[in-house]
Amino acid sequence: MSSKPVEHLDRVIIRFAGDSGDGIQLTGDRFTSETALLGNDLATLPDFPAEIRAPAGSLPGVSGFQVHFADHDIFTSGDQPNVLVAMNPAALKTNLADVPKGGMVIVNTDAFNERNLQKAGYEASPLSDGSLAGLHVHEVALTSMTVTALKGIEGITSREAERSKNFFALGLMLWLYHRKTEGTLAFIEQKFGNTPSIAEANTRAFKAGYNYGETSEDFAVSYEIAPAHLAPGRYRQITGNGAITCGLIAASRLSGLPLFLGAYPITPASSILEELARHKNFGVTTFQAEDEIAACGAALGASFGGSLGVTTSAGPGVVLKSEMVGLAVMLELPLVILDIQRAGPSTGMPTKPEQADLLLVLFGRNGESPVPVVAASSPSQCFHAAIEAARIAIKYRTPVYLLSDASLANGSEPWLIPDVDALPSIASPFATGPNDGDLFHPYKRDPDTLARPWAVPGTPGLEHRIGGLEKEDVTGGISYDPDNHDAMVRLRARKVANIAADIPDLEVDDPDGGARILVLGWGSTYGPIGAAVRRVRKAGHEVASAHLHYLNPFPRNTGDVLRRYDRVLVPEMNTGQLLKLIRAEFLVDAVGYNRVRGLPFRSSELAETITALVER
Amino acid sequence: MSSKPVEHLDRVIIRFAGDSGDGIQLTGDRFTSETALLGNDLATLPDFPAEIRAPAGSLPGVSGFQVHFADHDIFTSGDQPNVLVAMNPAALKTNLADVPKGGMVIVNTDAFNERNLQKAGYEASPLSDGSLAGLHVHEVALTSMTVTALKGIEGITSREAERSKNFFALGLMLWLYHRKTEGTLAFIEQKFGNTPSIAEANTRAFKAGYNYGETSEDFAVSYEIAPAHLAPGRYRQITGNGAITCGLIAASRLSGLPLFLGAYPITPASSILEELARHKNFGVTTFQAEDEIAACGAALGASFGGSLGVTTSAGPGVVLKSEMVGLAVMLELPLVILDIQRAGPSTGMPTKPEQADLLLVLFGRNGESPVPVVAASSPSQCFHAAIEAARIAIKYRTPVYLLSDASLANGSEPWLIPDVDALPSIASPFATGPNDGDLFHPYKRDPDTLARPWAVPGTPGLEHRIGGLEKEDVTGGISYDPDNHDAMVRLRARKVANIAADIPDLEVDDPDGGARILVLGWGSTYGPIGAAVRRVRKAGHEVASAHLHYLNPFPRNTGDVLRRYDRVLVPEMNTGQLLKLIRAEFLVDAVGYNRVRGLPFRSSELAETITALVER
Amino acid sequence: MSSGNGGLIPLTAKDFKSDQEVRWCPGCGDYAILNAVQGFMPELEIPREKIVFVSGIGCAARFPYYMETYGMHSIHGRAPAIATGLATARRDLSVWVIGGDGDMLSIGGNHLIHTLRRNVNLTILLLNNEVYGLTKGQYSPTSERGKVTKSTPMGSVDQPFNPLSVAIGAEATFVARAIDTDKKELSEVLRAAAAHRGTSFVEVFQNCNIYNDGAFDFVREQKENRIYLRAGEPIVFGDRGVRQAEDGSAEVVDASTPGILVHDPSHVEPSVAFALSRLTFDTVGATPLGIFRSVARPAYDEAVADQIRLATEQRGEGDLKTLLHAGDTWQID
Amino acid sequence: MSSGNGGLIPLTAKDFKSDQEVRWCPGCGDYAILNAVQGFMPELEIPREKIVFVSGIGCAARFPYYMETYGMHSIHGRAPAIATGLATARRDLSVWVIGGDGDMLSIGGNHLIHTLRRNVNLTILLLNNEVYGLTKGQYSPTSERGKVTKSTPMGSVDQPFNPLSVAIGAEATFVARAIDTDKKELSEVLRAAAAHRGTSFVEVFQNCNIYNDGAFDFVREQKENRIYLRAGEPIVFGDRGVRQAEDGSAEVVDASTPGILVHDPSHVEPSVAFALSRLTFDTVGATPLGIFRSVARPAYDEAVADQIRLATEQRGEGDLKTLLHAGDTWQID
Ligand SMILES: Cc1ncc(C[n+]2csc(CCOP(=O)(O)OP(=O)(O)O)c2C)c(N)n1
Ligand SMILES: Cc1ncc(C[n+]2csc(CCOP(=O)(O)OP(=O)(O)O)c2C)c(N)n1
Ligand code: SF4
Ligand code: SF4
Ligand SMILES: [Mg+2]
Ligand SMILES: [Mg+2]
Repeated sequence: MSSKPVEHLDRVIIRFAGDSGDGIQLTGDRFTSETALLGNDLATLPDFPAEIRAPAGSLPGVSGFQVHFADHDIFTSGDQPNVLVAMNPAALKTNLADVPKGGMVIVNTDAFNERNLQKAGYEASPLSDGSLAGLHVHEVALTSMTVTALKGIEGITSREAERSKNFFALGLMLWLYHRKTEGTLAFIEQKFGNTPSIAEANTRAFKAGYNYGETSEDFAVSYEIAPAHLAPGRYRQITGNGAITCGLIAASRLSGLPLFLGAYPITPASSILEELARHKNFGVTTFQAEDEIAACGAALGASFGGSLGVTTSAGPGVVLKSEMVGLAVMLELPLVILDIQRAGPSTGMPTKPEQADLLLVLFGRNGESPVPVVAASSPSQCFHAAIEAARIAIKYRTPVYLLSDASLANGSEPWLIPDVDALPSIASPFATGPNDGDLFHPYKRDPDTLARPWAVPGTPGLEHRIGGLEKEDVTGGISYDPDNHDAMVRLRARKVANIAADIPDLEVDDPDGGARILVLGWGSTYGPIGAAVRRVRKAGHEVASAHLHYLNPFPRNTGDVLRRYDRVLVPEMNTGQLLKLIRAEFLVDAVGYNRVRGLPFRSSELAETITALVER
Repeated sequence: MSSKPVEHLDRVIIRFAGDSGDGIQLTGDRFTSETALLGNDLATLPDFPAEIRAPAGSLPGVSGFQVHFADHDIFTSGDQPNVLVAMNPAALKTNLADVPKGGMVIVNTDAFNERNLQKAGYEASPLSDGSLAGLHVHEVALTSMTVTALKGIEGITSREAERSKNFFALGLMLWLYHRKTEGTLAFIEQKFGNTPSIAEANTRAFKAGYNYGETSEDFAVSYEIAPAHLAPGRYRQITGNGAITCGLIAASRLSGLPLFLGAYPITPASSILEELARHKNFGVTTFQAEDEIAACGAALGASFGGSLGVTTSAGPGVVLKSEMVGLAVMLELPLVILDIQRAGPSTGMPTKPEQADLLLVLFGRNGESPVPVVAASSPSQCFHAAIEAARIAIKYRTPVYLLSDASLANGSEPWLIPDVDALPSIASPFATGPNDGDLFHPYKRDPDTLARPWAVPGTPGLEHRIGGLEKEDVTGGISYDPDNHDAMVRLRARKVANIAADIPDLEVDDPDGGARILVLGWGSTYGPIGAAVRRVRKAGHEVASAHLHYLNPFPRNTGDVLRRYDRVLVPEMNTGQLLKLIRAEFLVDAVGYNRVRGLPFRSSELAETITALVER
Repeated sequence: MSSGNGGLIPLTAKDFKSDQEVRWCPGCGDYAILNAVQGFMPELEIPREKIVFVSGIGCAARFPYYMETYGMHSIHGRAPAIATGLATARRDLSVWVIGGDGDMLSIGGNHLIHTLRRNVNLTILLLNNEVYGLTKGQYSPTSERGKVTKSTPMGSVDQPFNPLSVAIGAEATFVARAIDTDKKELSEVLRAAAAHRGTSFVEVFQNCNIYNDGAFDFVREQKENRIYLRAGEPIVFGDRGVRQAEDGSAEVVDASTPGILVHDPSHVEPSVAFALSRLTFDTVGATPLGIFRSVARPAYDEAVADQIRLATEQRGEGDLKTLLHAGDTWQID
Repeated sequence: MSSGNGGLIPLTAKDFKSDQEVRWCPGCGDYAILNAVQGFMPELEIPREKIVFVSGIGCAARFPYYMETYGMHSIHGRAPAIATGLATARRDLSVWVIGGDGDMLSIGGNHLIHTLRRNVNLTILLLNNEVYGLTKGQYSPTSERGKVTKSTPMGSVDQPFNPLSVAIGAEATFVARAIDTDKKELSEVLRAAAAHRGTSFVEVFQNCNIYNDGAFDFVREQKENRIYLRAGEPIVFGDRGVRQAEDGSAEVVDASTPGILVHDPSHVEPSVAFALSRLTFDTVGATPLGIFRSVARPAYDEAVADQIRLATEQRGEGDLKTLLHAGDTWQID
């Protein structure tokens, strides 16, 4: 394709950064799509500013998108970008520190005017004051070249023309990394087809960027990254929230229960509501409630009526649902509560990921109120996590928390689309008649699952009343009997504990079987831990790793696994919540690796910590 | 006083039981007052029915009141009553199983008619079918003797006359245990003085009961219980909620901060609101809010304005406050949240005690949100616990949870009234000026306490804005900086952890210093554990005990104490919440003794468990 | 547990009595309401299994236990939210929400007003006793100013809500009032409320003889102060009548005064209904009973179902495989 | 951080600008409102340290950061509750609550209506943009029916609240409306709101140019549709006027029609104010601006303070020792 020399790389991390108005997310998305089509493995992480539209050119207004792609399977969106595309001074300023020495920086020189420099807090231009020493800097007049390329398109003002500069940048980057262009051209047509002048503008800018790479002397080489050896099959890119949406709809189909989502918007969970609202033809009902309590209550009401009731939120909203979840514990009805964790406490840093709601979902209710907890580990794994949460909720008639976080929610990766027919079916056995001679006892349990019968309104003869007061065993009548209460507290706990028999054992990755150190993770640290462990092994050390997808109950072999190692390291984006649980439960002197920075771990740092432990 | 033989006893447990309309609580209260005046040590436990007025004569309508008094210091209201006064068949039925063989039962024979027997579910009268074999039964025609005694009082119907029967019973019981009558006569005068006919009726019934004891051949002996050797001083009886009320007002006085209570009624916390509302002349503001969120929010708003903001509730309401408490963590303002625990989960058994909200108050918020937790151990100790919670909240500018429970709230015991002048003063240093040259930084901390300055509106020059978003260290500005967040999460944790240096060490009661077993408790199990340990020691065993009044942070010597013993037993009215914490924190293989019956422990049972451990 | 009947055999009030012993205080107004509701139920001609009572917490909220239908005694204040989910997901059910003034106007006020504006197909019975019964006698958001209760020993200082004004201000489509012991009128109101598509809001004056005895004596006992509203008829009671005053308010005048209002609950514009809601003990010592407002507006559940139907018509019933394969996909072999 | 001035030197709008960079989207209506509020503040003649702005969460709720006063950016929906505690405990302060339609009418609806009935001394500014701005464009409880947003791709199906009707239904004593860009009227409304003892409720039509641009164009841009309410004056606008219709509603008629309403916001009976609140884009394509209702009723904080004063007068200032020794006591030596 290109006449210039080609270098082969095994992996690249690119970060696009610019003003929120610069179309950075779209640029990143398109680059990612073209990359996926080439069969690279990849992972992405968008980084939105907290403000809707912070002042143009300001530091808080910077939007970022990082994509990591490789010729082998990868775990994370990468620690440090090899390439930074900075659309303005503010984007350069906020991202530069992350670029390692020797990295490439592409800057839009047109944006480096006095005003923008000042807004970014630069006294002198970093392009000329030596700030970029040690980096491969490409100065590109992105804006003006775009404007030039668009000359003559009817009905396009020069301001509008400037807006196409992200397509120029995209074209350039696609050229640089040997990606194809057809997909993007089709995309422009589809997305902007309604306004032909804009479509034309973006197409021209895009091509101009691509051609600029080919012709400019500034770019002497281009790069190729071979496809990864991924499992065969059909792939798509998917974000965590997208995968949850698919998983919930799948669970609805697999169980035959209509899906009812009660939600109140909150970052970073809102897109699940928004996405599900687009799938009404799956019989999905989305209810945007007045608050989180009502959202959860409506979902529980729908469950009472025989739906798969689901409610989504993030920390501050999950807290509000707690009393209702407590009711669900008492009612023993299915309910899935999604917590897309973000940095806290309180409002915290709403767009940033964290893993600090684990103890909340386990213990945030009054009384002894056991609830199973499932945690997703990667964007695509969210699909199975959602099905699994629903399966447990339905089978055991219990609320179930599903934990994800802001990095999974918005991050994306290729997903080997599962065969629909191979998905497990979920039995949802509604009670249809009496269960004790002529009588119906709403709390007479299935001896295996300990689940109570789910008799939905509309079923003749099974009329019954349930509520939040303590129930008499079997009959479900109100009971203040001391021994009954003690027994019921234990029964509810046992029902949840027994689920351990119905989930897979904890898998240990210990290739040579000789490791003395185990790294135990949960949730979105899956990627960074995997990458870190790979690094440590590459350096010749043995280390084992295991990842918990079930936080309550733990898989049955958890204690055995932990006790097999001399030392257990628990990396968490909190101050040690899983750590506390396993210390209490298994009395293992595990240690934590805790960074609460509102960012995924850097696997390099984590690798150092592991190495230090291994070498000790 | 009496001409009959007198037996000396060291302790007695009496349970009064009857219909909710029978005035049982009043009878119990009066008996207790007379007993307190004689200098016995005592402890009481009322047991209200869950319904306001269940149908007269029904089992759910039974109201009970147990009083334990002795010639020595005692810990609990007692396991099993030596004497049961049963005003009707339902009262007999629900309480009989608790009376040990050889116990005394006094029944109101007039109430044992067909209808009442049926309501209580008796097929035959228990008075005649041998059900009471092995007990000392006194059949007393309480109602008819009362009616007879009241003949001739003008304006009293026979129904009204019947209502005085509780005073007859009271008189009889006071005679039986050699109590005085003057106090009660004065009480009747004061309470019913407005309706002279009622006062007259109650007085006559009371005297008739007393005289009946003296004259009736059925009562051959009466009993004397010598005064206990209590610390000298002036005493009063006090319930836990009464003591909290006094403690909060005291804290307000000691700190000079006006008390602002935001509350929403809920059993068993309501009486704190009701009691504080009667003390407006202490400058107390009580705000009955629309819900618990508003109650907590208003208290926090008042704290922002320089009040001592307090909010009270029980489990279901405490859960609702969680998000607001999270905000208080971020704002670093004083706030006291009272959780009068009751049996859960969900609505549970609202009138019954439990200790199952410990993990809720520690972890029930999103993100890393550390909050100190203080727990009261006996009704009178609630006074100091309340002052202590307020002291910590004010000094460290933090929300503090204070845990009590339904048994402490309503239970009462004699209280050695503290000398007001000897109470600690609480400094409440409002910021008055800039703290960095001309500048004021709302998050620049006191280097010792790590508390931030508390600058209340109205202070010129210190205008500032605070909120729930993550703050920049020192300045308090909004910050999304990753390292700042990590640092702030740790700072907030350290601030709370450091309080350990400002609370007393955990005291161990190990009289001979040779125990191998430690019993570690918290909250209202103080009494039952104390009684059980005494029993075990009486039987010749050595056992140590310690009681935690601070659950976060733990006293500094906690780990040392725990590690000193071979075995640690943690009795809790939950499934092992403190147990989990100490296992996680100190990696001690402690074991739990867990009864979740909605009732205080029986110290006899607990003693057996301890003995089994000691003898192993 | 008796069995359902599939709607074949006519039901009687007795069929709606559950086996639970009723546990309100003797003399409580709730008994009369329970009685009226159980008496009315057979008229619905809906089988018991299709009827659900949802409540929060409070004395009134114990109601579901006593009804031989499906029922949920949920948590304080949240019944309207739970019922919204149930009624939206299950349009074949007859869903009733029942609770006290604390439950629905204090902690649950927000769910109530949102339910009303959404117009979910529910019937809400607010048993107003102007006090917190279950927690033993604190003042409530409907207690009159100056009310001395356990929590307000010197009298309450806040203005109470007028439940009907709140409902009308919140876009309610059906608003009515009845008295616990007035079985005939209460039954009529229940009839109309049940027939109304959307959220029906019914305030029932309920005497709590333990903590707030006599709160409604001015109309409960003094029947001459009852202003019965009858569609199409002039609003008169005894020798008095209600007229639209010049300022838009409703006023009580001599029945012979010209211009007496003719009642029209179906009037879409809510201002008259609002004006009528202001006639209370405080303002005129009398108060209207019956249906203040009953207007047609699409019910939420209906509209939601319509969108699902429309989406399915337009795009075909969702296919899971297609969903999973949406967007750019690529094959790796 | 500039220092307070103790109220000695006259303040200017600039004195109320904090050092925080304002971070709304360019073109957002919130800028104009901030500007008007900062411009009005000096008129209060209250030193900055005595002024507090309390908000929840949302774009509008960032307001306190930009005011050089005391301020709290609290949690979603709860600002009225927090402000109630503050204003009750500190009667010397001027407390302002500010937030969006989602914040105050969705999650915070209950606190809002209870605050209004209590009549705590607060000024509440509801910046209504009929959408959730901060969470990027979902519909809100004030969005019109059929609204297509991120969360309602087929259009919303629920009836919106009319904020003023909700407020009047909830016993509000001061109710007004203004437009973000109409600085003069907004300032006048602020003036009256600040002067009112009790809770003042002000709805401000605020354009969200990102997610709901043009929502109020019918009065914001088409000025002829503004019905300015002026106490004591007939309610006319251009050649149209507002008349009390026979059914108690307000109707728009030719200005020359007899019986045009003369505006009286101090009228205690709320029915006219309610009828006026029903004039909106939906009903008449025009809408009233200014003060709908402003009536005197004791403020909650005042009444609370009175009880404390009275209790102290009657029983003397509380003595801790006496308190602890209350009831039966006995001596053990
Ligand atoms: C979250 C929560 N807060 C408080 C309570 C305590 N509570 C139960 S019922 C009730 C109010 C009862 O009043 P109302 O709703 O008027 O019903 P009534 O008893 O008068 O019929 C309260 C405050 C509770 N159960 N849950
Ligand atoms: C408990 C909780 N739930 C949800 C959110 C997310 N959230 C923040 S602001 C907002 C609504 C914003 O809309 P509005 O109040 O109208 O303010 P605007 O941004 O339009 O000014 C929501 C849903 C939150 N911060 N906290
Ligand atoms: S307390 Fe009042 S409302 Fe409750 S059951 Fe008794 S009389 Fe009825
Ligand atoms: S999203 Fe809308 S309301 Fe929010 S700042 Fe932007 S324009 Fe203003
Ligand atoms: Mg009530
Ligand atoms: Mg808004």
